[in-house]
Amino acid sequence: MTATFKKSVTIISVDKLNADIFSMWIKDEEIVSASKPGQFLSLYCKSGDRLLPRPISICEINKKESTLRLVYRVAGKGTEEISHYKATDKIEVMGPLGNGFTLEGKKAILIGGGIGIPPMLELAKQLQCEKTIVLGYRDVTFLDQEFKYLGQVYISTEDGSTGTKGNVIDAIKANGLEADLIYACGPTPMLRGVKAYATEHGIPAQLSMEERMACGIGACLACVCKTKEKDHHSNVNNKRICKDGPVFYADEIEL
Amino acid sequence: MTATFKKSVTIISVDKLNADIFSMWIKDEEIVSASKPGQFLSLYCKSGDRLLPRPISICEINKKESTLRLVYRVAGKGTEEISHYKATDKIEVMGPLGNGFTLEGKKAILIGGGIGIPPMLELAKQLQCEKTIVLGYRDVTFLDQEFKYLGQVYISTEDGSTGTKGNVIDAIKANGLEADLIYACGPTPMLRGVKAYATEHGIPAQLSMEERMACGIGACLACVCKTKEKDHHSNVNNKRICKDGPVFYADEIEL
Amino acid sequence: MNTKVKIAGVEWKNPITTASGTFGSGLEYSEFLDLSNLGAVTTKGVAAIPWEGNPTPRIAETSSGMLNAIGLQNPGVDVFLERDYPFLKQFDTNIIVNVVGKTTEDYCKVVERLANAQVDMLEINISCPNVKEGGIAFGQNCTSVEAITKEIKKYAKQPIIMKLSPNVTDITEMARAAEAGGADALSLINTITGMKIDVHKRGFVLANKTGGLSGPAVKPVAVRMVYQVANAVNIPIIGMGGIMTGEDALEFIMAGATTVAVGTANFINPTATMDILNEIKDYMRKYNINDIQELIGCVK
Amino acid sequence: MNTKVKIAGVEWKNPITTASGTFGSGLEYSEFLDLSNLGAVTTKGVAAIPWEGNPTPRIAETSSGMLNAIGLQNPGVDVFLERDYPFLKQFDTNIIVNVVGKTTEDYCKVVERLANAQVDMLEINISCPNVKEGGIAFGQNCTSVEAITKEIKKYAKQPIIMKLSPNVTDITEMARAAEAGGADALSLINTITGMKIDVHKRGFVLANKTGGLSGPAVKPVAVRMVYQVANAVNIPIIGMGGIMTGEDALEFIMAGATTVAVGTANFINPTATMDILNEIKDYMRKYNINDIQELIGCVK
Ligand SMILES: Cc1cc2nc3c(=O)[nH]c(=O)nc-3n(C[C@H](O)[C@H](O)[C@H](O)COP(=O)(O)OP(=O)(O)OC[C@H]3O[C@@H](n4cnc5c(N)ncnc54)[C@H](O)[C@@H]3O)c2cc1C
Ligand SMILES: Cc1cc2nc3c(=O)[nH]c(=O)nc-3n(C[C@H](O)[C@H](O)[C@H](O)COP(=O)(O)OP(=O)(O)OC[C@H]3O[C@@H](n4cnc5c(N)ncnc54)[C@H](O)[C@@H]3O)c2cc1C
Ligand SMILES: Cc1cc2nc3c(=O)[nH]c(=O)nc-3n(C[C@H](O)[C@H](O)[C@H](O)COP(=O)(O)O)c2cc1C
Ligand SMILES: Cc1cc2nc3c(=O)[nH]c(=O)nc-3n(C[C@H](O)[C@H](O)[C@H](O)COP(=O)(O)O)c2cc1C
Ligand code: FES
Ligand code: FES
Repeated sequence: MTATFKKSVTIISVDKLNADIFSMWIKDEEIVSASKPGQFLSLYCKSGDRLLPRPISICEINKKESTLRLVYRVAGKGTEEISHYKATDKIEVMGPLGNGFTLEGKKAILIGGGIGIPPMLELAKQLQCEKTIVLGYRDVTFLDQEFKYLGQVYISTEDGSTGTKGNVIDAIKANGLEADLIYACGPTPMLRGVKAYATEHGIPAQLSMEERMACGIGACLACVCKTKEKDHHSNVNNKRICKDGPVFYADEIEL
Repeated sequence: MTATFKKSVTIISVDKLNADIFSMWIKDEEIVSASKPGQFLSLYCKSGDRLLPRPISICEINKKESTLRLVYRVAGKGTEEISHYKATDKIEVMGPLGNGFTLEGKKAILIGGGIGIPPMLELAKQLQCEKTIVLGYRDVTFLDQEFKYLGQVYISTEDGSTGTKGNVIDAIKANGLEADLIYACGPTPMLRGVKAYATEHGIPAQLSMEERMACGIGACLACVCKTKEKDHHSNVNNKRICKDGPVFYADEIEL
Repeated sequence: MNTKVKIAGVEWKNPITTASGTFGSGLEYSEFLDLSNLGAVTTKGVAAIPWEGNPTPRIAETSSGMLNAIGLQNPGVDVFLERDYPFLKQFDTNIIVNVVGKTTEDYCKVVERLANAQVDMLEINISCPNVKEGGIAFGQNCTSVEAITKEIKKYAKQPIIMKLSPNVTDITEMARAAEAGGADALSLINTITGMKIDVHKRGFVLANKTGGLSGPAVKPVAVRMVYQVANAVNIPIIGMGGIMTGEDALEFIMAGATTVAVGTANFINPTATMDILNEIKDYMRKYNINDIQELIGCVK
Repeated sequence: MNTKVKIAGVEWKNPITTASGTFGSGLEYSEFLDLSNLGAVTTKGVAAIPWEGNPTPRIAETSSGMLNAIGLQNPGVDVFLERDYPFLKQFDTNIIVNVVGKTTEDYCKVVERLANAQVDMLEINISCPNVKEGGIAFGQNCTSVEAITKEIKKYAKQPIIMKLSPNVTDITEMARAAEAGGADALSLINTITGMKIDVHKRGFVLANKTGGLSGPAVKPVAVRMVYQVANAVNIPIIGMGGIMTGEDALEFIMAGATTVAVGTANFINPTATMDILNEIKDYMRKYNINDIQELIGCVK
């Protein structure tokens, strides 16, 4: 059992990466020392009308400095509020939450799509095997420069402005990439594509899933996904993304 | 008809006067140039769960600098929130609201009780007649030093720590104060006492009243007080404190 | 881009009106906006004779909402016709008079007095939770909803909008009863009965003990009821309850409301109605909607 | 200072329990607090057989509230007895099992299975708005409330708490029906049915279309209902709906609740129950209240 903390932490910096993507570093020894790639934090808003947490993946962990990076897109009012925070402000968070990625494989492809890209950064840093990184964007890229030192980076954009025109699978095919393991995080249609690709090639894939959350710790059953087998906890074909995930093997879940 | 503005204004400073009393200066040319003593502003909270305005009296007006002072007590969550604001922050306000005091009389007593003291400061500054100032506190005093240059100041405290032990009427009696007009703002029991005193002595009194408000401009009928005569607007014995007041002659209203 | 809608035979230039009781008769808000830019102005409840309303405190703040127990203070229909009606006639907008009473006869008296005025629609408030007699008592029972609607229709020269109470087990039953009684349109929701206790004073915050809950807190309940009713009757709906933004208004329209009313939001922002209208237009522009009609009831 | 209370013959060390469905069976929250410090743990709804629940999205955020349509996913009473019950027995607290079913027989089956377990109270959920059959269907009609209560009482060895739905015209009628059927206590309120529309996707946010509204948004409605019911029946009440702070809990207690349940607040603050308990104790200290009993129903 990993320790989970609910507390107010200090913001070290907030930077705008592009029109609607922000990068925030926070500092907290307890949370940082318990964190691993693929886990996430629940962020709480200050505006009293917004009760529920905003789950945001851990993008980078700096154990030495006890700092942790979150990269988030302004998707609605909560992330909009959080984008206005400044260094030295406090933010209420809970975490680390979820299981995180299992570090395994000899030759891995790391696939990030859109706002699913941030968690791949810490994974790429910690994963000690041969790795190829595939990043999918709609148009404008972000974080891609930071992956450069961690492996060979391939990019796909929907509008073709950078890299392969199309999606991440198009980029994999176009570049003839091969692997014995896939790690992926991104929108559901992308994960569906990755699962199909992995099944077709007989490669195991770890997929990081998304769903609306309330408790973030497995109690409320808001965030379930369908599983192939009856789940031990639920006794039905449902797993909790916040607690049993967010990372699942592709063959465990229905997509 | 005075102009009323609803806008976001800049905070110049927030200072703590004592344990729970704060003084805030804001800057806005339009609002300041329209403001007079006895009027108030509606302050809006940033926390999205607190919808209603917090009415706060105008304590000082600096037309030259286009600045305006509000002195407020932390009474609940809204004023607590506002007490944390800092210089350069913005605050959403509406005003100036209400009728304000009518400047008249030759020899006036200005009576402020507790958090009813702030509006008496600008009144004392603008009122060009002979004036005596009576300030009533529970225990710790505030703003009293600032009245010193504007008239003779008498203080009452409930615990007797400063001035006359008792209430403002006790102070008036103890010091044998006389006047041809009374201006007063404070809690309802105090206003009731002032009204009784004024009636007994046949002196007109302008009383500034308080009630919970929603619209602040006379539309919702939340903030009424009972009147002796049928009111022209309501066609019943009710006047709106936000629009027809907050200042009433003592003999107009039932207390 | 068309924002015109027709509701119960009356054309509005846009789907925005004011929720009764939150806008007076428009006078105070006319300092902040041109009333001619509203689809309609809905007045505070008007009774046959002046009403004093409830003692104060009449309002309390709650999380994302407020309770009110104004108790329908109003100057009576005569003062309304002498003073407020001529004021409103100056503007190029529809006038909807909200009608209140303690007995069916009371309602009918007001409706009769307004029959020859150039008032465009009448909204019958059978759902006020803050008065002892009348109000909600009529609105929580199918039989009485149908009966009072029928009776009022006998006197009314204008289209009749029955304003429904959310304090019921099944809002569709009340809606069907109003339709059966001959209602031309429905307004929903009025406020939900609530209470706030001051734990320090150990007493009720409101002098009336209970009050009506309004504001964003009630929006999910209001949208649900509008959706249910839109799928249960064939008369049009004015949707309301917590509308603060254009997106909020669109939720009601997509759920099936033909027009919407803005209430509590006026207190927070006196130009809320205009801001909401502009946000709706922005939305239509963004998604290439030429006619707002396309959005009415589009979510099934 | 005494915070002990007795409700339906069961002594609680303090008046705080968890609202069903917001605390699982306590396992996840036991990382954050010692369950022995709660007056009682109320479990997620337990059915005779495992339930899958509704498709996702199951929740939506609303102003100062949330909608949920979990649909009573649960592993069934057998797994409950094998796994969750022994876990809960480790703690020095009361266990309240929330019971759900699609038919009266379903409810009775669960109640019968639990009769010999050391479960302290049973809370019968006849008010879930998020399932097609059972749930709320039983809770919106006096006759069926009384009938199901009577039937369940035949099988129950523990005190029976009937959990009432706020989606009714008159909550006191339902309360009286439950009392007439033999209920030992009442829980109120369950969630209020609501809806949220995503105007950009032009669809419902919840897969189930409607969901149950909980959180501070509903507190004024919940306090009002607790007050009304406390003045209508002679059985004790567990009050809930939007309790986030000690003062919120005290509103319910002063309105007439003997104990209170904390729901949505757990999601925002996993130690909410303990913080609320401490705030109640602070209040009692500040105002020199020696026994919490003095506060129950003290506002009339
Ligand atoms: C495990 C996990 C990890 C995530 N990691 C990241 C990340 O690293 N960077 C990033 O930008 N985004 C991430 N997301 C998505 C992010 O949580 C949402 O974009 C965010 O919650 C939207 O909040 P909002 O207030 O801006 O939007 P609003 O629409 O105002 O939110 C309303 C409610 O819906 C919830 N919600 C809305 N969209 C989503 C969504 N896509 N997933 C889950 N809940 C949602 C919100 O949390 C909130 O409760 C992650 C989601 C999950 C589940
Ligand atoms: C015309 C007028 C002038 C005022 N001038 C001042 C002033 O100069 N300095 C000052 O400290 N206070 C003043 N007050 C009182 C001040 O408005 C309240 O103390 C304040 O609104 C409390 O807000 P809160 O959020 O802290 O309390 P909460 O209890 O959280 O407020 C809840 C709601 O009740 C309302 N409310 C609570 N107490 C009062 C009250 N006494 N009067 C009116 N509404 C209330 C709030 O506005 C809010 O809508 C004035 C009130 C009025 C009507
Ligand atoms: C202060 C106040 C006064 C109200 N007075 C009336 C009224 O006179 N007649 C009526 O039918 N509804 C009245 N209502 C109800 C509103 O018209 C509206 O139905 C309700 O407030 C929900 O909308 P909102 O959340 O946008 O305010 C009043 C509401 C408030 C807040
Ligand atoms: C996610 C969620 C799940 C719930 N599940 C149940 C349930 O299984 N049985 C039940 O009786 N009530 C259930 N409820 C209702 C709560 O127990 C409670 O009555 C309601 O949420 C009001 O309290 P609150 O505002 O403190 O959350 C659930 C509520 C939520 C938010
Ligand atoms: S968010 Fe509650 S179980 Fe996942
Ligand atoms: S606050 Fe609306 S009339 Fe005074």
